[in-house]
Amino acid sequence: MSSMESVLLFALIAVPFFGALVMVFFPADRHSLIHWYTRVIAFAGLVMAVWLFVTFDTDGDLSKYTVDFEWLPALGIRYSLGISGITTPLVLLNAIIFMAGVLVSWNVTHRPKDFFIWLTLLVAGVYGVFLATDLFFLFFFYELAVVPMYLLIGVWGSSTDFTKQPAVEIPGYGGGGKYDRPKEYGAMKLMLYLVAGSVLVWVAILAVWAEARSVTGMESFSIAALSQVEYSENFQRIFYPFFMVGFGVLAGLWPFHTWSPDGHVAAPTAVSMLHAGVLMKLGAFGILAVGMVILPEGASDWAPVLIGLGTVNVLYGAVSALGQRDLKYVIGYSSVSHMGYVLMGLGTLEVIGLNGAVFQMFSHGIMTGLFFAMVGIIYERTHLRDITVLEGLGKRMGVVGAFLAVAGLTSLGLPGFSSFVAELLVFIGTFRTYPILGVLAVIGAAITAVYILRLMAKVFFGPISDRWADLEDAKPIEVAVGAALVGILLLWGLYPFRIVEIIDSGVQPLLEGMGIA
Amino acid sequence: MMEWAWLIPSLPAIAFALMVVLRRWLPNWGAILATGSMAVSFALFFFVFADWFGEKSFPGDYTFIYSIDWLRAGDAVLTWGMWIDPITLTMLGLVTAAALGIQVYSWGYMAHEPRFTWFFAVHSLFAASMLALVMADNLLLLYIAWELVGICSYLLIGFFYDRRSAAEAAKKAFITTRVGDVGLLIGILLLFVETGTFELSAIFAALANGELSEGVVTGAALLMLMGAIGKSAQFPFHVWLPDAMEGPTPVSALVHSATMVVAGVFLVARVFPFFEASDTASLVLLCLGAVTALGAAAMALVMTDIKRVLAYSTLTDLAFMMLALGAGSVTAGMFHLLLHGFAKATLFLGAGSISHGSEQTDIRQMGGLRRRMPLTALAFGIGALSLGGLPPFGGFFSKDEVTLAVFHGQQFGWVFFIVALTVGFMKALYMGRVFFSAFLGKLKPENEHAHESGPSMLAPMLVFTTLGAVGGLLAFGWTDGYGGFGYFVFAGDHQEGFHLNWGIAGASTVLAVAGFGIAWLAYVTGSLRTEGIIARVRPVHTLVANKFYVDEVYQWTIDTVVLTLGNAIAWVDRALVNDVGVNGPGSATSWSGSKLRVVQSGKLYSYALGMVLGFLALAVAWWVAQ
Amino acid sequence: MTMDVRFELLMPEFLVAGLAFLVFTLDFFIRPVRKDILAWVSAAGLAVIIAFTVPYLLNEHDSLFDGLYRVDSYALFFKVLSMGIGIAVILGSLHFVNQRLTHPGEYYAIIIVSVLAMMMMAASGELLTAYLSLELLSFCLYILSGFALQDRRSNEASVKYVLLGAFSSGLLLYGIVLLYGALGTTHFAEMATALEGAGSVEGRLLVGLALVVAGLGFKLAAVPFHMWAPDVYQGAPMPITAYIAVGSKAAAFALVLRLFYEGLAPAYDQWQMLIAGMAALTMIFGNVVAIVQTNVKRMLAYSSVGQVGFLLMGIAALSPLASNGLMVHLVGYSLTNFAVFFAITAFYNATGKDDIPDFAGLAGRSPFLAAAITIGLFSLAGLPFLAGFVTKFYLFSAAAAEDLLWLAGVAMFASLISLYYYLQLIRQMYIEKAPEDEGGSVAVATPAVLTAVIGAMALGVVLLGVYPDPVMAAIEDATASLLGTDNAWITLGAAGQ
Amino acid sequence: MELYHVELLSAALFAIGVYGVLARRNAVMVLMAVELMLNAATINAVAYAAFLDPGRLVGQVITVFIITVAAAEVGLAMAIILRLYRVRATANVDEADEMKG
Repeated sequence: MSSMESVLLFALIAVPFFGALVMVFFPADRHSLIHWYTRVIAFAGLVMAVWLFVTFDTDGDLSKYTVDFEWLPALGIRYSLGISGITTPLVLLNAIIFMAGVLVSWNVTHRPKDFFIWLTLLVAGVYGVFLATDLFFLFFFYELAVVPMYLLIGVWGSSTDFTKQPAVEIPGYGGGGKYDRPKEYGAMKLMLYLVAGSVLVWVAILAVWAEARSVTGMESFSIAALSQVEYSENFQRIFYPFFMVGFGVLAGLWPFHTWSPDGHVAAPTAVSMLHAGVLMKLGAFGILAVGMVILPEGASDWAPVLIGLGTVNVLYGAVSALGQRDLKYVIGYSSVSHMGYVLMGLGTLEVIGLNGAVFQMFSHGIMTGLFFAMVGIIYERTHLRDITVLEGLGKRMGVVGAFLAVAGLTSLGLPGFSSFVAELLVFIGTFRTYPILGVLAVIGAAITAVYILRLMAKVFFGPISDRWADLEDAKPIEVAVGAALVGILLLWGLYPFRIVEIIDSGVQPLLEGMGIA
Repeated sequence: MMEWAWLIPSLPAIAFALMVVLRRWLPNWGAILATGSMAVSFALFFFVFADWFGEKSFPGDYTFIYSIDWLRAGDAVLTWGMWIDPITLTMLGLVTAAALGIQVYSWGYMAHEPRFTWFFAVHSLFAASMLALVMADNLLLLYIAWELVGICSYLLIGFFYDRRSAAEAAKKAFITTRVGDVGLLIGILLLFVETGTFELSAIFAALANGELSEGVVTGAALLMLMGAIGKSAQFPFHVWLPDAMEGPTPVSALVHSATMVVAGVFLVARVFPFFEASDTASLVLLCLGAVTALGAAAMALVMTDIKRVLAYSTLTDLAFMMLALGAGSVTAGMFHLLLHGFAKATLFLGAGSISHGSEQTDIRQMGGLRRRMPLTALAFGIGALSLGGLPPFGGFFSKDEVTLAVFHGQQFGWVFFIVALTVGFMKALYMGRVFFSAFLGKLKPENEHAHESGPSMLAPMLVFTTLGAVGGLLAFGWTDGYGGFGYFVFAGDHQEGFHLNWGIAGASTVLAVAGFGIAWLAYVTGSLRTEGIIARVRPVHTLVANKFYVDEVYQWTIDTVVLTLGNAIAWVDRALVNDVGVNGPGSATSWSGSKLRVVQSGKLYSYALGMVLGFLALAVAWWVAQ
Repeated sequence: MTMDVRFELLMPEFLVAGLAFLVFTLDFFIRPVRKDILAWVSAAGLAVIIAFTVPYLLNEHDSLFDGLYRVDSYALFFKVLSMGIGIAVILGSLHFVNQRLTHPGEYYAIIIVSVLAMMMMAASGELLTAYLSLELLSFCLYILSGFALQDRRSNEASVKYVLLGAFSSGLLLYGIVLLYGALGTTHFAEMATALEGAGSVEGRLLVGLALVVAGLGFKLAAVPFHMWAPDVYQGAPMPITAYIAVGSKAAAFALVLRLFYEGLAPAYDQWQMLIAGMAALTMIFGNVVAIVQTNVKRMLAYSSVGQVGFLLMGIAALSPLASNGLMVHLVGYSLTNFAVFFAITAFYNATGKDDIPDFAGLAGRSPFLAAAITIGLFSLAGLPFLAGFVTKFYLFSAAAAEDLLWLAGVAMFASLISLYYYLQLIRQMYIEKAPEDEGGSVAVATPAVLTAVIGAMALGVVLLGVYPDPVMAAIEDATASLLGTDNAWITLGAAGQ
Repeated sequence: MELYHVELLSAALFAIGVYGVLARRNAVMVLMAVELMLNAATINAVAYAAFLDPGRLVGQVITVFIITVAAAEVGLAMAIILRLYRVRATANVDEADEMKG
């Protein structure tokens, strides 16, 4: 806690956490106060994250960024935080999405106090996972980030019901299914699924801890310390999958992905943004920064499986997105598909691939945030998400359409936007290790183009019906959010040098630590 | 000067950015901004050109390369840079000129569009990316620009987005080319994995040193060819181009005839060493060219919408260029590319002028328009004759170059030679058909009100007409240091001057004349009854008129295969993965709960019994344990 | 045998007993309307005794009557815990008693007596003493569970409880006697030595141990000896339900922990798997059956059966860490259950309802109660910033450290299941709308005292969750005194070190 | 007379008691069965004291305590059973099964 930097790390978690606690004592009916208060919290986080990112020194030592207290000596648990080239961009991502999410939530009028308390707690948890360097607290914050989801979705979410209105069949727009998904279902499934994943993680953590304890007699949950221990090949082979699948669940790893579309669809806009944008990254981050770091041999043994499943994610998610009727489901499945690229990048265990994976986490976070923000606006205006019904909105909602188009083009890997660079790096990594899967991944990107353009052509192009006569385009605040996110996508798309430099400075030592590269 | 060449694409890009950001505040100034930046770029081109000539020795080749780091990750260093060689310069000239002219034209043509500024914005972005594409010094940057022109074309085709047909056409165009791009990207990545770089120079060096295996070379060439035929709408990816005519005519003129669609040809020319090195690749190239040329020419003969006829003629000419490249002559290919660019721009602007002046797009509704719009008629006529390959117009020379190249081609030269001649004849025929039926004959009453277009539209049209007409002169060496197109643009070391093979030239001229003659008889004098001919070859005609049913096949594939698959997977995800795999365990748990609770009967003795059994179980287990 | 007994060390017990009699007698002199005074006296008295005991017995290590009765930090820890539990129950039941019960004097006094019994269970170092104090506790609870005289269910509960209790005490006693026969002693320490000599466990001893486990299993409500628990929990007056769920369990574990760690440690490899299996069975059964419950008390009954499964891991693992884990989880469990039960009691006092659907829209009607219940349930499910997270993590780590990772895994999935039914209740409170009819939407009034108790418990849950260190210090001290410096078997038994 | 004779006796007694608890419906009968179990224990205790460690009085002490506790238990249980009878007009424990599942 000596240096200014470590104070910053501490504050990154403390500000939202205690901010949320303070909010408990606010009068529940002072809506504008609550909104502004949350915005201030989010902005503070944003400022700190940006400062961390800008002042990040790629070849300086990171020891000045450390918080370290003894917390529970009996088990060797310490409250210790730190950053790396990998976490810094993700922290920034979290800050950005939180800010954006709070801003687009201007229309939350149903019990806003509770809503923002839970949301802010969630964000504190996410910061915690990225910053914690002690497995106990990483797990601790991981759970904290998951728990508020249930109420956020259950109370403020929205259900999908296609059992009533039949699909308006339009040639070339099949759009299937008469199904309904109550929000409670989505919330419960998401909660149980993620906690189930965390159980696997927990098992693995305890196994590693106990093994290290019996091998070296050391009682510590510090990732760094645990990664020094020599675990037997067999042990690694057994327990790495626990990390891989446990964290993978949150990363939407096929076939443990189904919570994600349901959850995202049911969730209110800001929560979808945070969840698809940041929380799913926690999973991938966990696989990388915990699983691979602590059990490198296990990681390399299981890498083919991981990259294979990642490929399945890409194709399966993209193809399922083709068959969706609900605007949000399309995007939900697209994030399943895009997380596939992240998992593939991780699976390459190769420097460029890992760079790509981390960069993809960042840019997919921004992109999907933009997506959900815009879809949220559409839903808020039209109270519809049924692709077969929506048509020609571009006439009325040009700006929203433009932003959605940008998000779409980003997701289909259009050069100029950051996802292209990220996916390119993943492709390179994959081509170097498993060329065939690389080919499949590229094909997946093409399928993405199909469903994205289908969506755009149907929802925004074409003649507009009279029922949308008085639709209102994006409000200034929404335009600001959209523009900011687009700006970021463009910035890193056109000049990725700096951010990739930072990521690389985190990835290379990690690989060296694993004894690869 | 050359190190400043990056300004050429940058200026329009900046113009685009400004227009998008400030579109509210600059209603029509946007157009001025766009055209202004284009003009500057056009001017810059000449400086660069001159500078380049200063560096070049004669005879010989010279390439200027300049690049900066763009991204470093691990061992990979990706760069952005410029590559200025004759091919680049040719394209730069064509693109800047065409873009500038057509923007001026659009001032008049698009004047009444509500989204005037947006049009010019996208137009500038297109120009920028197209210029970047031709200047790229590495495959990655080339791919980036490649995708950007694609998206611009998407936006421009979908300019009238509230027309369902336009929306569909735009989607079709993008997705079709995207399929090709998959190949291109895979090819590029393949080369990266093999050579560790995207730099053209390094890759060519590796190729020259034989570091690349036979398979890799052929594979890379074919994959990149896939991208090329996607963008240049060659069979089997040709379906999108005719639909792309949904866009505003200036767009068709610039994007879908003069510049973007030739990007494929340009790509092949750019990576020509690969096609030189692989006979398989060049044979495939030849075959595709031949098939496309014949098929497209046939369709051009039966189409009635003027823009569609022109679209199919574009396909034919692109196929022509491909033939030339396949036969191993970059010179011929690029020369035809250049002259076709001018001629086709003329024709499209003419067509635009027609529909602008007389709201007619179907050639059967036209006729005698020369009385109302003489200048348009003149321009269109010269364009048609030039493209039909009648001397002394430019098209003749380029067509002759191509035919000659094909004749000398290494593989099955004579087969493709015959194809080339046939296609040459058909070109003349449909060009004649369009021109005669549109401008000659007697004026229809409904076209009485038709009027000539304004100067801003005529001026560029006439400029292109002139260029197309006299462009043939470029073939000859006038100044020392130039020595003809063959000494300017060439592949490897076979640079040669222009020489006419009188036999071939004569033959193709005769065919061209024949073509125009037949067209005259059919559409002016009417002494040749087309209905009769059609009636005789009815099935063939229907087949061709329905575009060989290729679209239907694709549509069917998309509707039944792709979407069905999508719905199927979506269903599987719901019903199996979700309802069984996910909900299953949950419901199983609560089911077992509901079964287990029965144990709790509420009766005292059953509880006691439970305890006794528990005790026995413990004791037995214990006893067994030891 | 030396007989210089330091009776003064029994001062706390004497004081508690005295307090019980004081309340009995005061009851005669207080007008029915002022009976609250009794509660205050009892609570205050216990508080004073705590304040007296802690400094008085700190660092006292002695075993009275030749090891029958222990005075050490372990006992001290549980004495304080028991008295604390007593205070909580007394204050928590204040309004319930006023509204729904008669004879408050006896009620409070009996609670105090049971507290005394709990203190003795933690201290006894010999089977018969343990048995007696256990019976004393049981008697009190039999009476208390039937205290709602006019309530059929309360009566049914007490009948089942007393009869099954007697039955189980029969089993336990027979077991004790068999042990005595097999080992020739009933002192824990001597049993250990004898066991060490015995090597393998022959019939008499085996049956004896099985019976003892069965008898104590009844008190712990471990499957399959748990069956009384749901009915008694549901039938008994609500504060008593809380008391049984927390108090008797804590005391029973205090006894079991000492018995197994001091007396049975040498036979570790014999019973570890049995206890582990019982633990697994208990946590699975309890949580699975809890899913289908519709009555809150019954659901919590099953959930606490599940919790017993977790606690048994602490016995099975048999290591210093494990005993720490068990105790800290016990503390967290007590705080949490009190928070939940008293919140439900408040709801019941106001509405007279205790079925899960009745809680619909509680968040609107009483944010405080809803929040308290949520905190409690989340803590029981082991979610972060709450006691449950830390204590479970500790306990499971201990198990993992002793090659019982599989058991820890089972426990984690069990708590995953528990999360499901806890969320059902939370869903009712936060997501569902309050019923329109019979004034379902009126606010639920909570008396100040109850609010204070609930608040204190919830606060404790959070504090233990974020800063367990002080409690851990006391617990580690207790463990140290339990294992002693020369307890070789634990270190022998503890695998992997 | 050997020790195992006595043990058999008490075991039999204990078994009978258990059987009684399981088989009897009347609360009082159940209670008596429990008493049998306790007595079985006492017999054992005395026997062990006599046979195994004559020197010490543990067995006898246990016996005395058991008798006392048993008495108390009976008293308490009877009281509660009385309540049962008051509330439901029956001493049949099987009819007290409102709560189950």
